[in-house]
Amino acid sequence: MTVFFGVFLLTLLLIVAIAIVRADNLFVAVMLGGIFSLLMATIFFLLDAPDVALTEAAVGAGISTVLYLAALALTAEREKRHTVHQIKALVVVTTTALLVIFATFDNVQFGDPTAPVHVHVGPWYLENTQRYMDIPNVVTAILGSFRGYDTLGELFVVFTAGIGVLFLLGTRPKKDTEAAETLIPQQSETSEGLRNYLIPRLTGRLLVPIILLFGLYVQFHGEYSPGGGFQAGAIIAAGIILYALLEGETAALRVVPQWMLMALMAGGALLYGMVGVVGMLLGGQFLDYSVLADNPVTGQQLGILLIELGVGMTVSGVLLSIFHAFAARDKY
Amino acid sequence: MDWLGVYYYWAFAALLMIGFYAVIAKSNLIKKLIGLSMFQSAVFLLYITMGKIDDGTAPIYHEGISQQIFSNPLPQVLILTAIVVGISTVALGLGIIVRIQEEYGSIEEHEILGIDER
Amino acid sequence: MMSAIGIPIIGAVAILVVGKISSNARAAVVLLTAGALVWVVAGLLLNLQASQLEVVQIAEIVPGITIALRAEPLGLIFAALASVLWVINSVYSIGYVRANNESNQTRFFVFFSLAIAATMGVAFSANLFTLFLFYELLTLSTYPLVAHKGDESSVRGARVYLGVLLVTSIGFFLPAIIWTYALTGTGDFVTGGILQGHIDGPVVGLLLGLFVFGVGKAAVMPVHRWLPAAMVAPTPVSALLHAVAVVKAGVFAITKIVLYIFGGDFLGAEASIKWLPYVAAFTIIAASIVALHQQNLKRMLAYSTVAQLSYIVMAIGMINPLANIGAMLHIVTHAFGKITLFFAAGAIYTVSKKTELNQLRGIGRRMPWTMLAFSIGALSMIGVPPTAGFVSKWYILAGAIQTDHYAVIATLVVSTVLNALYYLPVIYLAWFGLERSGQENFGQGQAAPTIEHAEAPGLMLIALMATAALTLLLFFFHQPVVQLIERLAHGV
Amino acid sequence: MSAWAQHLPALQVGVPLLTTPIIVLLRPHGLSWAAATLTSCFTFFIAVMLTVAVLQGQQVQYSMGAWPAPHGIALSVDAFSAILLLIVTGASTVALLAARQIVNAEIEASRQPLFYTAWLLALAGFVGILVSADAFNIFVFMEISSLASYVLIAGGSDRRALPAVFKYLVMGTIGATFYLIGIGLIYLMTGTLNLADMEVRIREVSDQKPILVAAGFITIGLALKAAVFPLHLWLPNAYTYAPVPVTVFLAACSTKVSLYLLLRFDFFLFQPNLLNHNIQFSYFIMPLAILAILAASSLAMFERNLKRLLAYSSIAQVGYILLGASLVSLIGLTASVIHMFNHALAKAALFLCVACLATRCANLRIDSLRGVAKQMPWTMAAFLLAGLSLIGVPGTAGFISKWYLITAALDEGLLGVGLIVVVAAGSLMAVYYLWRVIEAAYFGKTNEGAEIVGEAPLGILVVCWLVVLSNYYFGLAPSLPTTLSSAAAQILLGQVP
Repeated sequence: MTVFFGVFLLTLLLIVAIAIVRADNLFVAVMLGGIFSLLMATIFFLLDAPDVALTEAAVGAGISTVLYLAALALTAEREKRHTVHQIKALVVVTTTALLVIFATFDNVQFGDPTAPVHVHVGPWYLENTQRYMDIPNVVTAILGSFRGYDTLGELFVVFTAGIGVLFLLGTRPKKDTEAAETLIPQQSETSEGLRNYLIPRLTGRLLVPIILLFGLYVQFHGEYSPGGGFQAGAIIAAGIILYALLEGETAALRVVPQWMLMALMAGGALLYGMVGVVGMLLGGQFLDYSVLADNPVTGQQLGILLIELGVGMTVSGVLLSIFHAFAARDKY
Repeated sequence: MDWLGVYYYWAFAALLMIGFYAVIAKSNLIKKLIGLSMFQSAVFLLYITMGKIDDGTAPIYHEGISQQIFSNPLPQVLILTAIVVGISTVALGLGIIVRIQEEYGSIEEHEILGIDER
Repeated sequence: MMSAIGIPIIGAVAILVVGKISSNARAAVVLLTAGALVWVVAGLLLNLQASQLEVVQIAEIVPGITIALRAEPLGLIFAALASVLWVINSVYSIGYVRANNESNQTRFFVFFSLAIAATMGVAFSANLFTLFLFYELLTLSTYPLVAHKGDESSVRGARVYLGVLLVTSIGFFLPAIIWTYALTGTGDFVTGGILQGHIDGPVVGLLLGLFVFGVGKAAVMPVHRWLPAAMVAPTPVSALLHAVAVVKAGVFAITKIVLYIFGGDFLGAEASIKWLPYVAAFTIIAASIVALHQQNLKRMLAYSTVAQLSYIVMAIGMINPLANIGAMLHIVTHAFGKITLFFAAGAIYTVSKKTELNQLRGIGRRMPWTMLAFSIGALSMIGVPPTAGFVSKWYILAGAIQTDHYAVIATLVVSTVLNALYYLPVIYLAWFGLERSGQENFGQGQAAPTIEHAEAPGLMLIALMATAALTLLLFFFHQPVVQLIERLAHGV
Repeated sequence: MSAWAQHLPALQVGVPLLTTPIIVLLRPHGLSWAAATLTSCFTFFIAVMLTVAVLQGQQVQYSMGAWPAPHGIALSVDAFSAILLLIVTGASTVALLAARQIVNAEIEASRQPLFYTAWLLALAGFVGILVSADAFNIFVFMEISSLASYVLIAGGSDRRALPAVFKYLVMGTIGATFYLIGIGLIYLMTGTLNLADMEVRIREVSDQKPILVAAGFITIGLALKAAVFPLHLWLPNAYTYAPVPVTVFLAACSTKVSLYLLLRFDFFLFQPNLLNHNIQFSYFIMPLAILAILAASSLAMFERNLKRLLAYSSIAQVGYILLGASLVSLIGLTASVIHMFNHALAKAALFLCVACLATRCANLRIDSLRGVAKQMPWTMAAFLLAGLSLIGVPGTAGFISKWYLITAALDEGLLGVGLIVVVAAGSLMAVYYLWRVIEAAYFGKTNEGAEIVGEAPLGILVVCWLVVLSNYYFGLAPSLPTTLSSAAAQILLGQVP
């Protein structure tokens, strides 16, 4: 069965990819991008990677589609048909592809347990997670503690993206702002968003709380089931963005004001860092959670819980402020 | 079972090719960015395919079942990080594209170069 | 020795400070520094025994490569020559700058003393790296002097000057030095040379070639173009450049390399270096012929310098003790002779603004003392007995005869004739020519009518007469210099 | 302090990284600059402490979260990373000290905290790469530094910076992804991500195809990020249109960190294990290096804009560094590492002079700089001295690396002679394009329109002269960089001292 599913999904994936590249209308391309991410999520799930599938769905399908659409709203909808240096591109691309395929000629078996990948470091994690952390989800154990430094770096990548977008879009745009003031009719508080469309308003009212609840569940249930800071942050951000779409951007800003976004972003990163520093102060190494509590195992669990919270806070803060930065753009 | 594995790698190569082509050949900046994110997601496919073990399951313990074959958790952790790196790059790229649209009034690479020459 | 380099640098700083206040104060400081330098070098010269052998090490750059100074005889001669002539040149340039009221004179004197500091460094360098360090500093400190006027022609001339010197030094000299360090592990100047046994066969010729053409300042034929191009500089600078510091540093460097890196006997046995005297000979002949056709006085003197320098290179190339003495002596004699000629040219230009040869008709009557000095200098160039030039040519000739090197003998004879051909007519016209009035002697439309002018200003005259007197004195009292050189020949 | 000594590597990354969230919240004007400069100085201080530890021969290892090496992430600092740490933290401190006036003029107060946060994130990213000993961790910190650099470059008021930075983003991400593919393939064959562990396990599988392909991908990816000649298209515009202090910082260290990775992977990992890797490496890299030196220098010779001229000269210097490495000999590698140090010094000084000029002159085209030396004597004197160091006049830092480079070339016999000709031609071209600027500045006639410019503000001038004089200090007493780079060369070539 999984063989059939694998082949089907992969071919579908390639077809969607080619469709994206050939699509002239950028809106179509973005929608296909969403489908592309969902296909990737299912393939990941098929390959026993539930955590990654959840992230790909939440981040790939959810947030990136929202960001692309926000950007499209501000720029051209349709791509001008102008493929510039086609032959050069084909040549470069085929050489890279040949180089990659050349690598697979050797004895690369798919899924055989004796491959070096599964012999060396991998199994050590599987045995020792129970001993050190006693939590079922090994991926969260590695993410949180064994390779916690990677996740700290990861957190700061998101933080940099947030900083970058706020910095770039912080300036007042060059568009002749005086004309813009007069042209766009002052959107009254009520006419914003989809308030007076019946269906979205009703379903939205129902959906938003459920999404936020699910987000919190994913956040704090990361050790037992697939989930964790990144996924939770993305889901919570998606929930609030849905609320913004329904009630209008100013309403959403009243719910989660700008200073709180900045506090969330910086607070999360600081929380993660401080957990590491506290570990150092208590005599362990940087990011060593076993010293956090008297019993090392509870210390590890406490550490993982805290850093997942930090990650969740920062990711949601960053994604929301990016959305607001884009959304605020077309007001001017 | 063997040719399926190779099919996964060839799918990875094909996706890489498509993404890379879009980045180089397309002049629309947003299409370039989409190509770039596709290029990166191809790499995610490579890593996760590596981690799969025949009839293994997700690396999560269940109380009852003791002897379980689990797929390798490490590539999954790496890809979790790589996905978020990808989205951050896309977010920053889109921010720059919006600024370019405001400064130049177009997001076609050949038009922007033209404006600069004048 | 450290003070020999230190004094001019301190002098430069002092001039910079004092310069803004008043020109007299600046002149005083310049003379003071020059005097102090002569005093220090004389001190070194007198107690030669004690000071010469110990090596003063300033800095260790990389293990094996150090900045070190050593006062050996050859260095001392060159340092003494440079310091004495610097005093005279300072006197002259103060007068010249006053007379022509040149712009930003402070910068002029600051770079002047920096150049002298670099020359002292070259003179006392104890290894190849220090030599290269001060050699490059000399190039850089003289560039602003050459481009002093700042107008289009002088900037272009300075560009050629810098271009040729940097190309040769980075292109050939640096690789040669590093090759020597790679071969022998050290670059120290050791009497009898250090390349013995490390290298043989045609590669020696190649290494020597790299050195000879690397030291662009020695102006051997293909790399001589910077010398005439530097003529755009004001005359005291040309005097410094072509008689005292720059060219002499180049030839001195080659002498030091041939004697202390290759070593006399090592090169004597080596067949692949025979080409050196022939290249030098070719330079002498070609430069003299070109000088023959020159109309501008300073350009003629420049080409004559190119020829005279190659005398020294040719003499060194013959690897013979007598010729070596002749070469080192020629460094001194040519310096005195050429500086007198340049001083005279400067004086003529200051007073009468004349630069072309055909304008000098009958100038002897107006400027008797200047032209007297000019004649002594010219005779010294040709090598007529009462002047010092004769002595050094005599030694080179003796060396050539001893090794029966017929090509060199022929070159000496032919070049002496050529020298006579382009110097004597100038002297003859100056003394016995009739001063044509009106326009005809300014054929090329240079509107410089014969204006009433008297002898050159006092200060310049003193300097002129001093160098002329020295040229004559050296003829009679060249023994002490020769003894100093002989001490070198015996490897002291 | 000794209690903290064993935490130094973690502090080295932790300090810049964890102060960024605090700085982003500093609203009061000027405070964010002060905090950023203070953090940068403290990071430089830690780097000096680490170098001292390395020089004393300590093996500086640190395992994050107390997990043993192949399973957890390990940090390790050796001579090679120590010298790079000094360059990066030094360049950042110097650039920040000189940045206040220019950033105040170019970026409005509300966005300055964000700018300085991005700056520290870039610094933390570079330092993270240098300290880390885990392949994937290097990728994460590479992303942090790249994203932060894109933000910094796009920060200026010049609109042309935006397309330039977009091109840099695209090419940088492709480079990083190539690197990721390379690690993936190696992980596929060896099962580990820790560099030391990987080097041990790569020996058995070194003849198999994925490893060769991985070596190819990693080299191309890192070459793309290090602007090695054919892949350098993003660098000139990015450095030209970025705000000047950013160029001072990035020019001195961003390409160097990628070169550090390139040499680390090619020599530490692939060199001893892949069969004829050294021949493959020199046959592939040497022509590129020679092409870089000659083509980039000639492009610089005809360049009108001063900043792009120095950007092309940076690409040429990357060629020198790779030329030294491609000789695959102990002296060659020493020359390559010491040129990283010396070029960082010279280029930082030159760009600081450009910063001084930028505060006074409208645009930085050479013919609009005519006769500027009269009004700005100190700046142009600094530019002249820094230019001499770039050319490699004896007594300057540049000369030391030229000396090592030519000595290394001499061991290669006839090929060596060819290399000497290339190096000589390169430095003569450098003489040409720098002299064009100096001649225009000193002897050019000030064109009528130019208004009377005063001397540059004292703050920037002092910093500029500090760096210029350090060029000459390390020219005359280069014991520190030489010992570090020869130790680094020995580590790279496998004979661990």
